[in-house]
Amino acid sequence: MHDQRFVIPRQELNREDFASSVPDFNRRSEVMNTDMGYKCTVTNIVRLTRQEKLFQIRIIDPVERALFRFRPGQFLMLELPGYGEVPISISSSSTNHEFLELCIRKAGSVTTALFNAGEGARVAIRGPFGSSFPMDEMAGHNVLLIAGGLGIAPLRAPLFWINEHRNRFLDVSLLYGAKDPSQLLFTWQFNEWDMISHIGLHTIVEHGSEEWTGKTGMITDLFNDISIDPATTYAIVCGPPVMFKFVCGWLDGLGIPMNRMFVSLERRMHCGMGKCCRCMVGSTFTCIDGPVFDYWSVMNLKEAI
Amino acid sequence: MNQQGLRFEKLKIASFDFTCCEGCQLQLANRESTLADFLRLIDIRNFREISSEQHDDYDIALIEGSISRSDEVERLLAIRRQAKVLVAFGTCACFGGVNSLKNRVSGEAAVSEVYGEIKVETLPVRRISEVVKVDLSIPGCPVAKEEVERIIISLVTGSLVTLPKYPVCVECKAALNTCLFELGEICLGPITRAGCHAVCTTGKTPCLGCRGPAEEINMEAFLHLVKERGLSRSDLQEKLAFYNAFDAFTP
Amino acid sequence: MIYKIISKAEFKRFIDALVRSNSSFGPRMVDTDSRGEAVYQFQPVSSVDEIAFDYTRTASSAKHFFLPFRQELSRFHFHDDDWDQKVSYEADPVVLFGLRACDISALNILDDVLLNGHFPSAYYLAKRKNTFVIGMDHLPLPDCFCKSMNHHTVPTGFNLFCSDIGDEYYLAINSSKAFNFLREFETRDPQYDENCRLAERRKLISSSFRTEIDVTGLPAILDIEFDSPVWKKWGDKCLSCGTCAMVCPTCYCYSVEESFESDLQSSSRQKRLYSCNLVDFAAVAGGHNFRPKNGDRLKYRYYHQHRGFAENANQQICVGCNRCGKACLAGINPKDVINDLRLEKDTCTTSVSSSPARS
Amino acid sequence: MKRDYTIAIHHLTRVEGHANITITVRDGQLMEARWAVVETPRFFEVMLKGMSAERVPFLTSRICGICSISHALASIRALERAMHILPPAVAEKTRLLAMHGETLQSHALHLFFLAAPDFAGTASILPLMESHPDIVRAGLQLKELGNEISRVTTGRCTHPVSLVVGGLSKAPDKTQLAALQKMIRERKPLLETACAFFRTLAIPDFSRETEFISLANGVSYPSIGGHLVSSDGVERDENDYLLMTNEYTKEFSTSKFTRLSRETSAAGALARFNNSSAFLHPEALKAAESFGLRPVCHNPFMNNIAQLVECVHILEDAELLIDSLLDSELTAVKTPWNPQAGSATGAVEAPRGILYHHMETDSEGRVVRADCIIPTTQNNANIDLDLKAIAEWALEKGKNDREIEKLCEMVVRSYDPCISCSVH
Ligand SMILES: Cc1cc2nc3c(=O)[nH]c(=O)nc-3n(C[C@H](O)[C@H](O)[C@H](O)COP(=O)(O)OP(=O)(O)OC[C@H]3O[C@@H](n4cnc5c(N)ncnc54)[C@H](O)[C@@H]3O)c2cc1C
Ligand code: SF4
Ligand code: SF4
Ligand code: SF4
Repeated sequence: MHDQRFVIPRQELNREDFASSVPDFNRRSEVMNTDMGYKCTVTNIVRLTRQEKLFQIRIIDPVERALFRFRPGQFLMLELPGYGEVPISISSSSTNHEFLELCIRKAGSVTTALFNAGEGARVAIRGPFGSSFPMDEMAGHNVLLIAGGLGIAPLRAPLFWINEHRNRFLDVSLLYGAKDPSQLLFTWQFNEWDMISHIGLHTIVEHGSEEWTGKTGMITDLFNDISIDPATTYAIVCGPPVMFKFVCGWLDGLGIPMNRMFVSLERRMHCGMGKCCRCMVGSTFTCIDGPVFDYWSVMNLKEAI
Repeated sequence: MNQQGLRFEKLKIASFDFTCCEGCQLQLANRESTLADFLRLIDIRNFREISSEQHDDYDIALIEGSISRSDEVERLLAIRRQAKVLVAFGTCACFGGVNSLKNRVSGEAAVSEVYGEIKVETLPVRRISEVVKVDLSIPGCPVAKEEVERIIISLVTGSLVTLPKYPVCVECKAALNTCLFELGEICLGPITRAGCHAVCTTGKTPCLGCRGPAEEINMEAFLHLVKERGLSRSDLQEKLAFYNAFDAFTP
Repeated sequence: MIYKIISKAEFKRFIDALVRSNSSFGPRMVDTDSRGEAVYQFQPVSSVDEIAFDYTRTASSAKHFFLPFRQELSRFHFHDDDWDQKVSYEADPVVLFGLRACDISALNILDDVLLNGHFPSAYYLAKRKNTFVIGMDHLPLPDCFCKSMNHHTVPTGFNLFCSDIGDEYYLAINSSKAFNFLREFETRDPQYDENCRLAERRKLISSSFRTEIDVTGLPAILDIEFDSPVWKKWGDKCLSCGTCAMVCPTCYCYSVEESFESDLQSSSRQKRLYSCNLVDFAAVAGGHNFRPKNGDRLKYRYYHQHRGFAENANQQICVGCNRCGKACLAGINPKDVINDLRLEKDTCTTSVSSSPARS
Repeated sequence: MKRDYTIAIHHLTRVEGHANITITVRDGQLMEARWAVVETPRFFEVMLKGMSAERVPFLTSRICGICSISHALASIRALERAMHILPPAVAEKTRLLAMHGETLQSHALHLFFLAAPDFAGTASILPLMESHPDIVRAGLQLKELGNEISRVTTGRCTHPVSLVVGGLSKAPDKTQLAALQKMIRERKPLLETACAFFRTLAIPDFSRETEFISLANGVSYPSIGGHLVSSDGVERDENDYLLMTNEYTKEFSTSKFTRLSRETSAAGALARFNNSSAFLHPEALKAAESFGLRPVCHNPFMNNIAQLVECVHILEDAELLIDSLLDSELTAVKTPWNPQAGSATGAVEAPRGILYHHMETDSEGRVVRADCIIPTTQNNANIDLDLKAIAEWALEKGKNDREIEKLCEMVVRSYDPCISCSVH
């Protein structure tokens, strides 16, 4: 007794349904970038260490490429079709609209597959997602960047920014620690910047090697090498969770206000949009409220560090 | 096979059965709709049940069944020497399975019960990992072909092989089943690893734990709940012992 | 909103016509539990006779009609050294009959979370737009506490809502589709008498609640009680089985999995409803688990339900149906956990700032 | 041509379980032909002791990965008879349908995966996928259909979940049943393809007289329960299974042997056909006729054809069974029961022949004593003698050692032996 009069018609979605969505997200053919990534080609791969590679990727579609903008500190969801998706910080300059660089550590399923992929492979990106470092607010101040291990990856974008706008900042130093010399990333570039733009680079490794002439010890051992004026300094700290506690505690002790220290957190993520809830820290989403937080917010977040 | 600049090699696979019903091997021939594709992923080097061709240059050995005779121990050791990846395939291989129920009596008693005077060799039933190192476990009585397929694809494409860490209840609820505890029965779903699509509870029979314990189970809370609901202790014990998968947790 | 009165017999004819002409779901009895109580679920129905009009509460919510337990988000097709991605937001029209006020509230909450933020979910919207929701009021069960959550009535979020006023239903019509369908049936405008009966019915419902939870200031209490021993106490009982989240009308956390098809010619990205109680919810690569203990995870679910997160403007998202409490084998339920927390809070405030005893 | 040789086949391939064949020829004369089962015994009778009746079918189904439904149903039938439980009629029908599914699946597996390569001269089905894609597809789709029948009726194709003492734990879903019926109708023509293919194969013209044992019920083709009958005219009650089997052990084999009126006897599709062909569906009889298969046939190779004929019967019968289930109320599918002491036999026609489970329960419904006699056990002695006979027959025909080896393997496979099952 199927009666045509009572059949509910199918309703398609249309653009107006998403009037509230932010303009960052450009819809192609009625499908959102949040669901369908921009297709990219892996244009170059540089092996940095045994575990890390730098992937240069380029958005294929020129319109999408032109639309894609990000701020230092943001991340994207990188998809290797067939394998899955992982959140990765953007490590290249935010003023570079030609390609993106991602520094990726082989950590598990998707990243291992990425490691096996070669130049020319096609990946997809969704995003950019998340909060960023307040570069404009920092302008006119000293900036102290502190990175441990892979923590350098999210710091490279703000470093590019600073380098490109060097005269807007006062003293800039980078303290960078790694397990051993072979694991230091991007040192060639920082040395360059050190010489050209006077970004003070201080490196340290936990275990030296025969060729290593630099310092050995923990990142905290570098603190004596620099002088800090707490009144005019902003700090960015990135590294393994244990590092936050020591470093931020020390900066706090020096009198740097907590809302001038920034950290970048990592959690498990499946959406990047505050929907899957995997990245919750206390009652905050790492993906939309973070990954960049000022230390004051993190201090108040249970479970954060 | 080529994809995205990634080269996939066929897996050189061999399948061997020990003390068991061979039901797990048989699953390899199930899911007929994707069977042709599945067979393209693997190069069967040795699989007595379906092929007369036998070679000894396999990389992956699927071991079905538990170990209960000395000739089996030797066969298994030889396989271990050859295999790059040794897979405990099915509940008997992973935990001993129903065969372990025999261990309740001595070997001699068992033999005389079934064979009378005739001498037949039998050892206490052991799981594969008690004899050789196991690289990968695929539990299930029988194994779920869908899961096996997914794992084989992962091995071919080089993705990580994982089993669900959570218990059967998750899948059972997704099937909208009425919880068997509500029907007055003891179900091992809350402590058993998911991945079977809650096939037993969907058929309204209690989970007997063929897939073994889920990750970090709360056995104490489980025992408490069985007691709280006044359910039979001997029933609980019979269920926990059924596949020998909870021996590490049994009080 | 347009209000109409319809006789029960005529209403059944209307539902029958609707149900027969569309893919439809409604409450059906699926089992009788060991206490002799009927167990209901939303199941496919093909005629009005199959619907249990007098049902109490379905064991599982209607959430999965909008957020399936497993859903394909997109599919990749490989060819040569390239691929194409396909995303589709299609949903088939469905009639969903018999939702309770709190169930519809839950949908409104999901709308808030999934449609109003920066990243609206088109998958959800497609389902929501294509689902014809018919609500039905009912007298609360002994363990319902939706009144405490203020979700025992619902002003919006449905196509049609019917209140039982004796021999007739008082209909609230909230969509032109529903209005047009009803044109074919005998209805009339409510009179004074029927309005009174509706008011009485509401009063009756409102006064029938036997479970109450004091949720005033709960978000703040939860923030303060982050390290409370209450979490360990209940966490020790928790089986980390995820049942509570699966049956809950508002739990929406998920996981994404991707896998190749056997022919390696395509792959599928799928979303699966997950639960924050599951052991690896917050585990990251390398094995670190940000919430290693049962109590940490249980707490998180209570935070989400009773404190709310930014996506939902820090509002509570629990609607008070107590499905989770009913389904939990370990006997963990919102009422007991929250009361425990309050107690904890009370004892601690009295010890911190005990006011002088009055004489 | 070699006149002195020994054929020693260690762990015969394309059969379920482990067994060896030894043929010794001296001066062109057969000295010895032996069928030795070397499967590891599992001692199910021991495992069953003390198990609650409720759990028994879940244990017995694990005796065999191919015919788990038969094992579950044999033990259920034994327990139901021992404790005087009458399952509802709809449950009985569903069980019968489940048996059909299993038999179809098992026959298709045997015919296409295990036996066909012999006739086609390949080592496995894999080369056939290239050379005979249509046949392989037909085989796979029939096997899938068998599995699907089992899944819809019992919840899973291997190791059923909803077959329980008293009936079914859950009724099959009518929507799924209807879909299943559609699938059966669509796939029925595949059997014609299969028959056409098997008609092209050369079946050795060998026979050896033997006694065929099967179940019979006087009204339909046998499946679950009935009388025990033999082609030599023996007839016994189900509970008197021991008189039918007369199990004995042999030093060289972990599987036992049986005998009845003669030295050996046979069970299986050919036995059922020989004893009950009158009850086959006309379509099935037509198929039999097209192969010249008529009772009583003593060519063991024709067991393959009898299986094919049974497949035709099964699909016709399954369609009717589903019709009747769709017309029935599927709500009460389990009779409530109380445990009691008792003992009885449950016999069913498993794909490979008659299967007996005998169970003795105590007042709590726990198994006190169990005995399971498997079809392959009943065929062992027959296989042993067939090996001798065919080796002699082949020597007479002047076949060489390679040919003899192949014929010996083929004759064993024709029985579709299920060895791990027989050494349970
Ligand atoms: C905001 C953010 C920025 C990041 N930036 C970088 C970067 O620039 N370079 C880099 O190498 N790594 C970065 N990571 C970590 C990186 O996402 C994980 O190493 C990666 O997800 C591991 O995935 P896998 O599939 O290889 O591992 P598996 O263990 O197989 O992980 C499976 C899934 O779990 C989740 N997951 C597991 N571990 C993590 C983790 N540590 N963080 C988040 N999700 C996880 C992911 O969803 C992943 O797909 C970042 C993480 C976040 C949250
Ligand atoms: S029936 Fe078993 S698996 Fe399902 S919810 Fe209940 S306890 Fe969990
Ligand atoms: S948390 Fe529990 S009571 Fe609240 S809405 Fe979810 S299931 Fe209902
Ligand atoms: S609270 Fe209850 S239902 Fe939820 S995960 Fe814990 S035991 Fe399971």
